[in-house]
This record gives sequence, C-alpha cells and structure tokens, in this order.
Amino acid sequence: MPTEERKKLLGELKNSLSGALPEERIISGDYAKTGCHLEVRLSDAGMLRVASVMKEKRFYLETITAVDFPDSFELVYFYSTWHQDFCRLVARIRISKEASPRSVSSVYPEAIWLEREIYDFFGIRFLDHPDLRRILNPDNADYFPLLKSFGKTKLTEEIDDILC
Amino acid sequence: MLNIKTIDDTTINERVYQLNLGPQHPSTHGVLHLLMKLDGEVVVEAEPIVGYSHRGHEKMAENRIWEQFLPNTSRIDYLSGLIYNHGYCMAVEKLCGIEVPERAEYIRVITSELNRISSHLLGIMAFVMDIGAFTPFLYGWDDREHVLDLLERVAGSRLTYCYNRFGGVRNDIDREFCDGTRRFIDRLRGRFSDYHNLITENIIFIKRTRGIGIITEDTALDFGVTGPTLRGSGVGYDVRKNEPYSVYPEFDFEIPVRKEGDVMARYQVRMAEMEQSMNIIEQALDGLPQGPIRSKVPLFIDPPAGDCYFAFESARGAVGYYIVSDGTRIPYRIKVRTPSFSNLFVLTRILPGNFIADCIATLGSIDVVVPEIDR
Amino acid sequence: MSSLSGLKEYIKEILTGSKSLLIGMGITLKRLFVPIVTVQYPRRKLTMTPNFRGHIEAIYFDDTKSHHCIACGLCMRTCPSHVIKVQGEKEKAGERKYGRKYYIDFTKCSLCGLCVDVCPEKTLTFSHEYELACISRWDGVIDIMKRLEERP
Amino acid sequence: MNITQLPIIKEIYGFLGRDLTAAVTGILIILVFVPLNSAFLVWLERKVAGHIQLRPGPMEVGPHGILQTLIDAVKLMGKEMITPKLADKFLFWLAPIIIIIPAIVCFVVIPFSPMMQVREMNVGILLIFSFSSLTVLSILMGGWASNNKYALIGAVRAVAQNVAYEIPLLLSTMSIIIMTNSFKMSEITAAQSGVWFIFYQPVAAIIFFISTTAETNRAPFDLVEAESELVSGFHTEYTGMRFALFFLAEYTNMFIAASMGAVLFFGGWHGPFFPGLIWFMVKVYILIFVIIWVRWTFPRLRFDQLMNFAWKFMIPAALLNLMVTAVLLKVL
Repeated sequence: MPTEERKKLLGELKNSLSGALPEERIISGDYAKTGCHLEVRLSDAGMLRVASVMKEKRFYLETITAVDFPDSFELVYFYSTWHQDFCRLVARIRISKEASPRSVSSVYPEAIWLEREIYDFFGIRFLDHPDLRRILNPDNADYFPLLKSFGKTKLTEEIDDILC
Repeated sequence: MLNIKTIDDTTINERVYQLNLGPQHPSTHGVLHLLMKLDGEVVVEAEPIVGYSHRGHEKMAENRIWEQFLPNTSRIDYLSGLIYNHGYCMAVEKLCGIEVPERAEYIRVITSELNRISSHLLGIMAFVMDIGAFTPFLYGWDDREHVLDLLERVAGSRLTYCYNRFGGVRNDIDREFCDGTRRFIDRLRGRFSDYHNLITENIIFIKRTRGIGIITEDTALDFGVTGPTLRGSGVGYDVRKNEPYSVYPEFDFEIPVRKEGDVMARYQVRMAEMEQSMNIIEQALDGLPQGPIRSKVPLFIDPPAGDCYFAFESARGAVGYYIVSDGTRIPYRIKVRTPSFSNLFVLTRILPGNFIADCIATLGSIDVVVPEIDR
Repeated sequence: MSSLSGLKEYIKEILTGSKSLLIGMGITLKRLFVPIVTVQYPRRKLTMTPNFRGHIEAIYFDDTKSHHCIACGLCMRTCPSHVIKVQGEKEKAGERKYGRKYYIDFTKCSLCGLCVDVCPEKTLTFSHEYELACISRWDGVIDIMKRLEERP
Repeated sequence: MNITQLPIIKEIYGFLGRDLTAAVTGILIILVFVPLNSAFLVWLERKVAGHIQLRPGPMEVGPHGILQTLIDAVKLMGKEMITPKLADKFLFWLAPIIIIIPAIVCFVVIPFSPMMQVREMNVGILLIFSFSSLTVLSILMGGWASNNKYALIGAVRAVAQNVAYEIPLLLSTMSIIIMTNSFKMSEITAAQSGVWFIFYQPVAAIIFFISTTAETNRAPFDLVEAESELVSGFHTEYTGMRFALFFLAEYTNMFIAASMGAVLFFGGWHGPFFPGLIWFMVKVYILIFVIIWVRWTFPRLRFDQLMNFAWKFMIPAALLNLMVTAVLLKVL
C-alpha cells in the first residue's frame, strides 16, 4: 500500500484546494468509515473552483448526488483518481430548498447527465446548465420522486409502523 | 471545449435527417433510444435517450428496510447481479462495522468473479452479434450456461441472485461446486483458442473494429468512463486493484490494459479480464479457508447515523453505493453510481462522424446494460 | 517503391485474411458434427439443484406430524414485496400460536429467500417446482398449508 | 406407365404442339418447384444453423421439423398484410410481385439434366443476368415505398451493392464464356464432360462465388437487411404473404446462383453412375450449403468496406483473370 505517496498527494491536494478556496473548510475524512480521504465542506458556490482544481489534478468525477434533508438539500460530489495511490475526495454543499447551484458541466461534461438526474429527482435547477431536462422520468412529469415528501402513501406509512 | 449540442429541429436541413434508433431495435440491448441525425449513413449527432426502464430503485430503498433492498441490487444490473449484491452488503457492513468471516469473503469473491465471467461472455458475444456474427453468440451462451449452472448450484437462481447477506452469504459451497468450477475453468481456457480463431483473428472482425469509436484518455476523464471501456483507453484503473476491498489484495492478478482505445481494444480487455478472473477463482479455491460463512448479525440491522461511500468494480466499471443512514431501520438515501450511466454518455462525443454500422459496434463494445442506467 | 511495398502489404493482408476466414469456417464445420447441447424442453426435463429457489414451502416434521410455523409474522414483515399472509391461532390460552393459514402471492414474489432466512423455527424451504404458469392471477396465490397436506 | 401415353396428354400435345406443351408443363413444374424448394432451403438453413450452433433447429412439425416451413407459410398467409399509412401504396404492393418474377423466369434456362430444360436459349446466361438485375429494382421499390428510413437505407445500399458486384460477376463469367464460345447453359455444361472449369478457372470461381453471395444479399454481405443495424432493411414494413414473397425470392435467388455456379464451374449434370438430375441437384445443394455455412460463420462487413472490396479488389482481379484467360486461349 503506497501510504507515503498517498500522504504526499493528499498534502498537495490540500494545498492547492486551500489556495483556491481560502475560506472553505477542508478536513481529512475517515476512509475506513466513510470511504473518502478528504472532505470539503463548501458554504457557497465554490464547487466550480473545486471542480477545476480536481480536473487539473486529473481526478474524475465519480458521481454527484443530492440528499433531501428536512430543511435543506445537500449536494455531494465525489472525485477520485485513476492513480495507483488511490484517493477520493468528497465535496459537500448545503443549499436551501429554493437555491439554484452552479453547474460544473463546463469542467466535467459528465455532469450534464448527472445534474440532469438530480434535477429530475429533486427539482434542483442548476445555473448555466446547457440542457436541463428530465432524464429518467417522463418529460411531462410534474413530480420530483426522490423528495421525501413524494410517495408517502398510507400503505408505506403503515409498513413503516410495522417495521420500526 | 464542450462539444455537446442537443438536437433541435433548426439544424435539420435537406441533407440531414433524424433516425430513431430504438427503443425497440435489435441491437440496443434492451430499451435504449439513440436519437441520431444522419447525413447519408454518417452520424452528425447522436443523443442517447434513457429512462424507458426506470423503476425507481433509489426511491424504493427509502421505503423498505436495509435487508429488503438486497433483492433490488441484483436487478439494477441483471448481468452482474452478484457483484452488485456483494457491493451493497459490503457498503452496509462498512457503515455498521460488521465483520465478515474469511470463508464468506472468499465465497463472495469466487461467485462475483464467476458472475463477471458470465457477464463478459454475454457482453462480448452480444457485441460480436451486433457486428453480424450470430454463431459465436451461441457458443458464448453455451459457456455461460455452465457458469449459470454453477451459480445456481450455490445461489439457487440463475440471474437475479439474492445470495449475499449482511455478515456473510446464504449457502456454503460444497466440494462438487469447487470441482465443477475447476472443470469449468479448464473448459473455458480450452475454448479461448476457438474464440480467438473464430472472432479475434477474423479479418472481417479486425476490419470492423480497429480504429473505430476511439475514446481517448482525456475524453474518458471528461465523462467519468470506467471499467473495461476505460482500460481499453490505456488507463489501468480497476477498483479491485486501486482501492482494494474484500479479499482481493490476497490474490495475484493483473489488470489488462490496451492503449488503442478503440472497439477492438475494449473487446481484448474483456477477453483478457475473463482469464484474470479465472486466475482469481483458482487462487481463491486453492486458499479457501474453513470456518463459518456468516457472522452473528441481528435479524434486522440498525446502522448508526452517518454516511458512507463504497466503490467496487462490476463487470462494466466502478460502481458506488452512497449510503446515508439516519439511524433507523430504513435507509435515508441510497444512491447508486452506475458505470453504464457515464459510459453511455460518452457516445455523444465519439459517435459523430461515424457510420451507423460503427455506431452499433461502438455501442456494443461499451457493453451497456440499460436497466443499470435507468435504475 | 512505397507503393510496391503497399501492394505487398495488401496482398499479404488478403492472404492472411483468407486464411483466417478458412480457419473460422473450419471451427463452425467442426461444431456441425458435435452433439447438440440444448434440451428439448417439454420432452426432456432437467432436475433442479438442491439449492434451487422456487416459491416457498413449509417443511413437514415427523415429531409434530406437521409444520413448525408459529405464525410469528417475521416472514411477512421481512418480505420486500409484501406477498406473504400468515395467520395463526392459539390452541390453548397461554401457549404459542400455531400457523393455520399461509398464503403467498407468487405473482409478485421476487424469490429473494429473505423469508426463509428469518424464519425462527426453520420451517420454510424452497420448492423445486418451476412450471408455474397459470391462466389467472389468482392461480398465482399459493396456499402453502394446503400444499403441505396434499404432499405425500 | 408412361405419362405421355395418356389420351388427354396426347390430345393436348396434338393441340398445342411440342414446344408449347413442354413450355406449359415446364412452367407448371417450376411454379410448384419454386415454393417447395424454398421451403426446403429455409428448413435446411435453419437446420444447418442450428447444428453449427449446437442446437437442433426446428424439431416439432414433422420428422426433424421438415414441415416447419410449410406451417410457417400457412401462418404467414393467414396474417394481415399491413400497409403503412404514408407508404406509396401501389409500389408497396408491386414490389413483392416484381421480385418473384425474375426468380421464376430464371428457372426457364437452367439445365437440370440433358433432357430437363424448359427452354434452350442461346443467350441463357445473359437472360439470368438481366433478370436477376430486376431484383434490385424491386428492393428499391419496396424500400422506398415503405416510407421507412431503415427500409430506405437498406434499399439504397442494395442498389450500390448490386451495381458493384454485378461487374465482377459478369467478368468472371466472361472468362468461361470465351472458353466455350457460347452463352448456352447446356453447351457450357457439355464442354465440361471431361474436366470441370473450376480446375481451369479457380480465380474466376472464387470471384463468382463471392459476387453471387453479395448479389443474393447473403451474409457476410447482407447489408441490405443488416439486422443489427437496419432492423430488417428493405422489408422492415412488410408483413404476411408479402414478406413471405421476399423470403421466397431470396432463397430462390440463392438456388439460381448455386445452379449457375454448378453449371459454370462444376460440370452441371456431369458425373458417373447416377442420372444427370441427381448430380446437378447434389452439386447445387452442396454450393447452397457452403453459402449457408459462410453466413453462420462470419461477421458482417461495413458498407464502405464492401464497396472498397468490390472496386479495389474484385474487379481488378476479375479483369486480370479475364485478360490472362484471353491471352492463354490465343497462345495455346
């Protein structure tokens, strides 16, 4: 296990990230527990800067996802390397329910589809996205399925009662 | 830098016409829909339209307890269901801190690699069928049948296995399974020369696949391409090696890499990967430890609140489960990062300028499973 | 000169190409005389492996001359598709319940086997039947207790 | 009992005369033979394909499924014939009829045995070539009239492919013709009583074989109906009996191509011990078997590769072969 090299890489990464994002919090993640070596908590739309730093370091965008918390959304970006000394970085951002975050699709074209998916399931509208349409759900759907408010029927509530 | 345009009617002129390839088409492997604009037979633009088999697995996960999501995992990618199953169990075990007995890990690796072989056999042969040779497809199925028989012997079903459990596996493997697996490996090794003679060295096949649908390293980085598709482009990235999980570090195997990045390279990577999988299985069978196959796990698990990302390598690339738990029996959120989703999107970049026939070959060589994209 | 070598390459490619085609034809010809591997299904049938997972069934135990189901409802709860309905009654007050009715809607069953796993009395198993085509969706509802009685 | 002794036959014979009787009976026989032969060929193809792929092929209807194709034909006759709403109705209807005409007409000049030829013509080979070119017209009509993009692409491919491959086909046949100085099928066969022409003209035979495979749109040149690309090519929109006619024509064309190959290169009816008809049929069916065998072995070419192969390899090779033949004939 090339732990030494990874430490070096992580140090470099931290440096360049803190150079790009002076005010953000960069913390070491607990790999054994969360599967990420580095965690960046963004307070505002710094994800474009993170994305360009990661692109420079030749990390690929593993996935973007959102989690619907009661009062806000959390957008989670996973970046990882192709190198032997593997490293995964997670960037999190809390946004309010009505906010429109910036799209990273200008840096990573893959994000076009990933962000479309998030829009499709959560209704989060990304700014500067070239093609924000539904992707998996029908084009004429008027619902956002992964919101916690969606799909709680009486039956599922009953089942929850039985189980929990 | 960005070369992605969406198709609108304004760019359609007299020369360019639209063709809907799919959702019902013999070579789109399920219900993929490629909206293409063609100039003669040359593709001007291609846009994959997905979602025809969307079943809402991620939403389903939020409405059922952790165990109940197990049967769903093998339905996300039905061709490598065991690997998905394996990965989900490992992700939840990571979140809960459940120890898995070593024998169970070995069994998981053996079955996962068998599943990988079966998936690659089908992927390769379906791709060869897309190029027009029907017979190798059925030879591949003949071999795949043996894998499925083996997996049926241990898991009880042939396609949508629900075999792994939190903390272990359902059934132990027996002597007969081990012997059968060794026999199968010998048999498949003997069949490789036939495959190479019939397919790899066939001049028509070479002509159809060399230099077609090239994915460069930079394109792969842009689109997050993983799996054999990426390894065909000269990057030796494999989660089993780079971010080892389960008992993979104990085995000696290589990651086949090809520099060319074309259709042929991806085909060759898959062929070589099957051989490596056989190596892993043989080593695992040799070193199979005795012991329990399942650790003590509560009937229904209650993971602690928190989140965890777990990546593993399916037959198509790097899969990731992002799991958020709020400390109850029901998952708060399960996100599945499926490799085909990213691997398919790269088509918008590499298809323009190719003939329809090459598009079909490229699509086949990426080996997408549509339900995996749609989830 | 280069065109000549190009021609040479071209001819060489044609020769090796023809050879590869002939080798391929040889392989398919050889297979023409190999016995077939498929099974003509309704005429010949395969036996299922011992681990085969069909729909669930109750196990007959010699000690009670019946099943061991106590109608605890764990299988009902753990089923991802909610297809199991089990009902039991207490034969005497204060004793454990005894499973009387056990239905499974096989049309929605995903054959995951979680119900067999959680059964505390280990009285559930998988049947080896696979010819389960039916003409009405109600034919897919399997009465497990009845099947247990009918079984020799 | 000799059928010609029957009074009714004698009467017809007296009324129509010898030539016309022969023609009428011949055409009747052809009309019966063509569908039955195609049915048999379809069965043969499915059987060979099955056994190559380690499966039995059709097994249920009749012994070893021999009646399967007839049942399929009955089923296809019972199917509705769907015409797409925006199709060119007349051409859509006409195309399957036109495709069946050359398939039947070409049988007229095929010499099954010294005595069995419906009509001896001194331009027999030319007749076959000219009529088989009609096939492409029908494919184009069907593909265009369907108003379907797949069908249209298939039809356009068919035209280009047929034009390209007719040239080497003719050139390779030409080298036989200048050896025999005749376009008559029976004379070409008669000239091979000693040595078959394949031994004089191996290159021409290979070129002929490849070109006919391409002409009849068989794999690996089946780009016209390339399943994995164009769904079903030019007959995507055809259903029921119309589809069956295209199918029938494909297999009949295959038979004609194989019988031409037998006549030109394998000595037609010549062979020891058995009557000429049996030898002829054996040779034709062996050639058909090879065509089927090739189909179930190889991947499909890409369209530009197919055209390159025709123009850059087949035609020069055929021309070269023809020149060498001509020079040798002059010298020897």
